Amino acid sequence: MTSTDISNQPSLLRRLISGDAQQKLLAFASLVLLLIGFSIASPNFMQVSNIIAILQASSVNGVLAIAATLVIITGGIDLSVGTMMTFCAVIAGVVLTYAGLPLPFGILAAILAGAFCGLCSGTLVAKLKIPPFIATLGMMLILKGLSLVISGTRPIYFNETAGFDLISRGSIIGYFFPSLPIPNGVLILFLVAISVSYILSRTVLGRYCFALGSNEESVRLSGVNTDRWKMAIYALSGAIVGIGGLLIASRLNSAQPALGLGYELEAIAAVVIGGTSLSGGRGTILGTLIGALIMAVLINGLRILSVAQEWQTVVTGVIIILAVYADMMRRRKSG
Amino acid sequence: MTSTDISNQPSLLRRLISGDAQQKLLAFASLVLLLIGFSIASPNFMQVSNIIAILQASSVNGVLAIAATLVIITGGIDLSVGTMMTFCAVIAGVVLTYAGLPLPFGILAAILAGAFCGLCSGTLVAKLKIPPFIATLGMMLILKGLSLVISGTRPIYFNETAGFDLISRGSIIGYFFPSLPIPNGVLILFLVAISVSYILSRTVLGRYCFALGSNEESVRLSGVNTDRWKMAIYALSGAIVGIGGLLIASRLNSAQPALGLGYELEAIAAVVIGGTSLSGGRGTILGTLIGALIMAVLINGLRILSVAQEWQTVVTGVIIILAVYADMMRRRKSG
Amino acid sequence: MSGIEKRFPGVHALKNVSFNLRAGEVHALMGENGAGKSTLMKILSGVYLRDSGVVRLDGKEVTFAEPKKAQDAGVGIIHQELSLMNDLTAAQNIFIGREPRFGFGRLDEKALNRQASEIFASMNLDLDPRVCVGELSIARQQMVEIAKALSYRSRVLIMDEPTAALNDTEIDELFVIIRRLQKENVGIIYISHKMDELKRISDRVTIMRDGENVDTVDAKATPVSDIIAMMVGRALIDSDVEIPDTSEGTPALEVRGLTRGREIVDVGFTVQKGEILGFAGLMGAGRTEVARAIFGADPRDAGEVLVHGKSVDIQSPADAVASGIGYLSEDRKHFGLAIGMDIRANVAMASLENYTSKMGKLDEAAIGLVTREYIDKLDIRTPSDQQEVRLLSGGNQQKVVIAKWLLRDCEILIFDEPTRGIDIGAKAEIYKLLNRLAAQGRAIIVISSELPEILRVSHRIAVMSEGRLTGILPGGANTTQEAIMHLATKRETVSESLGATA
Amino acid sequence: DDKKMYIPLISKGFQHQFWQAVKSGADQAAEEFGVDITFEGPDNETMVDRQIDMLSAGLAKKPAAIGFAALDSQAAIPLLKQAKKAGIPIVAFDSGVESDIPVSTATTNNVAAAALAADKMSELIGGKGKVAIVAHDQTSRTGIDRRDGFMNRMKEKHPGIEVVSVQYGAGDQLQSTEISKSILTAYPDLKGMFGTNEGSAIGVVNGARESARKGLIIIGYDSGAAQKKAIMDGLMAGAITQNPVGIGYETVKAAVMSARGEKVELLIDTGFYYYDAKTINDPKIAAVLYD
Ligand SMILES: Nc1ncnc2c1ncn2[C@@H]1O[C@H](COP(=O)(O)OP(=O)(O)OP(=O)(O)O)[C@@H](O)[C@H]1O
Ligand SMILES: Nc1ncnc2c1ncn2[C@@H]1O[C@H](COP(=O)(O)OP(=O)(O)OP(=O)(O)O)[C@@H](O)[C@H]1O
Ligand SMILES: [Mg+2]
Ligand SMILES: [Mg+2]
Repeated sequence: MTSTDISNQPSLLRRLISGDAQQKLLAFASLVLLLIGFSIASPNFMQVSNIIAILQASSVNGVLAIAATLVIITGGIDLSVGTMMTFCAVIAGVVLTYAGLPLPFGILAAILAGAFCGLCSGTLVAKLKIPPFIATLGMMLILKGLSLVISGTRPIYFNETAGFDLISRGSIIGYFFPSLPIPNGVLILFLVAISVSYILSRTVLGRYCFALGSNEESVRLSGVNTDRWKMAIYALSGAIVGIGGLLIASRLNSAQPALGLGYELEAIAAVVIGGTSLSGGRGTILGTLIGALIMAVLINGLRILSVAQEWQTVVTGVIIILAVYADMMRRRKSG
Repeated sequence: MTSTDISNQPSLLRRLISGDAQQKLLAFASLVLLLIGFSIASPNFMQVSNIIAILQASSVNGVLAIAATLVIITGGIDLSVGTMMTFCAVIAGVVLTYAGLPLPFGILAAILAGAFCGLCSGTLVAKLKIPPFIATLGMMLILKGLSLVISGTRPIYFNETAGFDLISRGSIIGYFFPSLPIPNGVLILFLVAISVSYILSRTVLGRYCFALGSNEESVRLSGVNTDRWKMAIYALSGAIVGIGGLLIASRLNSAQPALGLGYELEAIAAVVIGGTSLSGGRGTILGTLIGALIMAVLINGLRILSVAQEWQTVVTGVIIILAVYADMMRRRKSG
Repeated sequence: MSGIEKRFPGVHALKNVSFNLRAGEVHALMGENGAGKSTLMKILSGVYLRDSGVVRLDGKEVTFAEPKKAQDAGVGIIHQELSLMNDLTAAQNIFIGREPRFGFGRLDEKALNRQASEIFASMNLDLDPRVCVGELSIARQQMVEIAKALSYRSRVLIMDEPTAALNDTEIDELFVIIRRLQKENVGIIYISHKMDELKRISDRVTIMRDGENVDTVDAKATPVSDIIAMMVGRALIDSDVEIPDTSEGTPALEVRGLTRGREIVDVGFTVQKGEILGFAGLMGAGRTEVARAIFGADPRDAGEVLVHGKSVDIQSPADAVASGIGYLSEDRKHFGLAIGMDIRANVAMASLENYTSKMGKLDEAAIGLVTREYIDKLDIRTPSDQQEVRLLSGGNQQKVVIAKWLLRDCEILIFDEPTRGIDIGAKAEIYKLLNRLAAQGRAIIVISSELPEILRVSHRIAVMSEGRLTGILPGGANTTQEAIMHLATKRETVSESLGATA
Repeated sequence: DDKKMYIPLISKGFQHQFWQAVKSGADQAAEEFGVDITFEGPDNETMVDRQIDMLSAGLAKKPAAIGFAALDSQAAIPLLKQAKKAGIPIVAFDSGVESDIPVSTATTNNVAAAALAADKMSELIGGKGKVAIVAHDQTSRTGIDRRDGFMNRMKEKHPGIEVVSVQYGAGDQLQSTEISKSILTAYPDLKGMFGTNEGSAIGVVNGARESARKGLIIIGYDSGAAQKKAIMDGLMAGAITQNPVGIGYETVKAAVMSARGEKVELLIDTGFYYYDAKTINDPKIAAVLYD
């Protein structure tokens, strides 16, 4: 490193403090701030059972937000996560309840269905060059309609499949540590987060994810088959949505074909609150996770305080803006 | 043009054919295609009364889409148009029904309320540098909540204000040409479209709108007060949303405080189908208008054909993708 | 300006720099890549705030908090990196913020286009003011940028590498404009890495190195070699081309009948193993288009590409790279770099499969290692291999792109304006590198708008004009600039035989 | 007259099981009377203008009669007048239209039904304590009627009971689940909860189960497989059921009759029942429950 001279040393130190580590620390700080605020405001807030409830409430949105993060880092956007989740749940229902196959098939089917839907969106975006907003808007409508068609506009119950509801509601952790009854849904959220985090930071797929969002044309001109990678990323994102579909189906012990619309905005909001840029090229899963938790804490806290629902909405809007503003300020300061 | 010599002539000719004129002609063509298709499929489609119903159905979405177009051209996005529309309608209700002021005050109040909300979003985006997605998502929630708060979670009826329902439902054109009972709502849509078109192509505001979306930093480096202009554009967009609020209130003869969520995606879809790029810098009002009409025709046509509702959703998704794909193909061919 | 200090995170960009400019003088600012030239000028023009130091204009101390303030005070700048609004027309770009108006904010588009036309005419530039800037070639965009700066009628005009993208003809035009401004008593700060321009245009030269100023000397009286020595800190010895004997060689790349619309008309040529084929031509001659068409970046109407005698079907850059062809684009910001990512990621971008395990895991350690190797080899000035590329100076960014393709190690390499914005010392290094690559048996195409460069590196020289190949000349001392210019301005098709022998 | 009579039903919703049950009743009648029907409704009960668009598309098809469940009765009046002028009879269903245009209205008295739920709640929790409502909508007619019917009855007849929280989950099961859990956290001494439609009721059951709250008295509304199972399993004390199939059937029947120029009753009260584990298999009740 001949070109690194003495003047760089403070910068290395500063990078350590002001870099990613600090960023996440601070996003985390605004989450902690919320937690402290609500704890003071209501004695009922800081109970183990309520914290677990918050974690569980964030599990579906968190998984969807992680899926959306992948697509957003490539510079795209995914409006279909909500109805795709429903579609995957319905597919699981068809496989398990209608066809009566055993549990693993249902799990596989949901994840594959998601991957396939993601691949479709990815093909529309990469091959047909349809803007991601439109491609996923179209997919959102198509999947909404197909969920209704396939399910016969009826919820599909999983009463026949023993153990299906344990996917989200059971607690492996609680089995081993009875004082910590963290539901599997939350465990799955964290496992998904860790895996995707690893993929993003350590694998080729992750590298291309960032590179595509940063400057797709330069990646293409580097001889990379950008279309194929983009499709792969969308498919991976879809598979994660499939996991989200399993989580919600397990929690409701049924596939509700009408559900899902509006979940996409919530997922994207979590992503952006977590510091991922909608213009692509930047983002972290840890941020997204914190974003999803901030939203879950906020809504739970306001409900526990029995704030009138119309005011809950107003306060949520204000706090989302404030959270992102705080993040902006900090980043501008740290360069 | 002293500097234009022979070498540019082919390019000029190409511009004329492959440029804006052709683009709009072709987007229009896919609208006409839909019209012809539905006319053949059902004799009930091509009735004057149904065409007017389509126009009227597109009037609110059209106005919202025009408002969204302005923001999108600057490179932003506006998720708040739907609930902002409702908020403006509620404000009109408060002024007219609760305060009992005469009609012009209500109209003014709705438009000013919209402009003010737009200014708020604009300030968040321009001054506090909050990403438009988050700023307008926050505004969407805040305005949704405030609409419920201000109205007391009840619809406000305009029964006391004579003539309020004529804003959208009356027909000035029909008064002069009884065979052409085009409702005022449609007239207003077209007037708004023409005015905004003029503003975009002929005024400084429009110029900066495109310039900001094209390269904001370079506009700023050229010594333009980009913040102020951006705020002005958001405010104008808000004022147009205010007009949308009047239209829907007049059409329903009431301000429905819970309405509005989900309208933003439809408006943005119309904008994108109309060929405006979500990355900013490009876009036309004529395109947006055609986009809104395509969506209205599509939904109306499918209903007239008595397509089952779940399939309507699927077909709408497919056709949105196809319409944008056709547009892409054409553009890629023509340059 | 005196005692100017500026620090960025990790970089002490300016250390106690002083600089003065007289009215009506052309003052050249020279220095290696990353010496701090652009940074100094950005401070003068209000883009950056200085950490300390004094700026005086007409003896009065000034601080420009924003570009607008500097403009109002009469300081104009042409930035090194293009900063135009691609969706707006040329005229709209030039007058952004100062549009002629009718009142009520209505624009007078006619006046706008007329005034832009006048400026273009005064620059002897043939350009329709109504063309969208995004559709123009990079050279023309640069001309628009210059027109924009001229339109401000500044008293101090900063030109940060205005000729990096320009061809000799445009450079001549620019110099005419500079002379005229000089007569109008405008002070001009001129940054360039082209040494010949220094002598032609400047009155005094200030040399910077590593964020400090070395000296200010008289341009005419000081030998170029002295200036280079001051810049680089040592003397540079440049050698002539040695043309290897490739008559026996095997053709590595053969292109036949390449055609696309009016941009490329029936272009055919051959590059041997171990040969450097230079491509000369005027701006817009279609050299870049040819390279992109071969590389699969753009579709083509007709034509065949043969690699090592075998016809290959190249539909995309991925195919081209798989066939052993690499292409370094002339527009690094748009096509060469992911500027938001770090140096490592960019250097490895074309070669990731070599650093990936079967499971798709990246070998970060190995990537870091080779990146640091190239940082050393190409002398890229950066605090670390994980610095974001957008924070590097222009020239160092260019070196990152070069490193990317060197790492990829293609048999056939197309370099489009490889030394754009690169300082003289590094240029010499790159020439050596090209020679070394050729000696290793690679086939190399170098597209350059600098005739001296073409003459310096090429074993043979292909010349293009208006999308056609108008001739192929031998390299070395036998060919003159005049011979190339003759072919570059030729308008009819080259004969079949010429194409065949090529 | 070889062409079948065509009757569009413009409903308040489409995807929810309640509306699907209405649709099945309508389909049944359509088959019986040999008419064509379509059944359409907006995504949620706030989309008043979407419903107006549906109504106007329905009118364009020149139907014999129209069935209409108004989200906001005033908003639709101009179109209803247009229908009247064209001689197309309108049959209102689910909730009334404040106008004399509809020739008939087939509806449930939601206020009375919710009041019955309040009485049952009071009975089950012993006349005093805290209860909460998870409602499906804050502004729609049915949402308001059921909430107010329940609350007003408590105020009037059961002064010992305090309604401590009303929150709205849009009929979305997941959202209603989260809401219920929050309410249970906020009021550890809560005795009972009322869910005002199927999705809300299931949400309350889910929430209570996930919070592991035993002994909470839950009263639901409408039916559906999950709700029936919750009642059978003892998770839910009981629920109010309307007669959605009957609503759909009566609507089409009245529409057909008035299109033929026959006289129809102005108000068809399709009735409601309270059912619990004991009465769920009662044939009279089983007939109006849907899966
Ligand atoms: N915004 C920034 N943040 C961090 N470092 C920067 C920034 N801008 C410039 N630098 C660093 O400051 C140094 C001086 O850069 P500058 O652009 O002034 O060089 P230059 O002399 O213009 O070089 P070139 O000839 O390559 O254009 C470089 O090391 C560069 O990496
Ligand atoms: N007069 C012109 N008007 C508009 N566009 C032009 C003109 N001249 C050239 N162009 C554009 O530039 C393209 C050719 O430029 P290209 O960059 O390929 O040439 P080049 O020989 O590489 O020159 P450069 O030195 O600019 O790199 C043309 O196909 C055309 O699109
Ligand atoms: Mg520079
Ligand atoms: Mg070129």
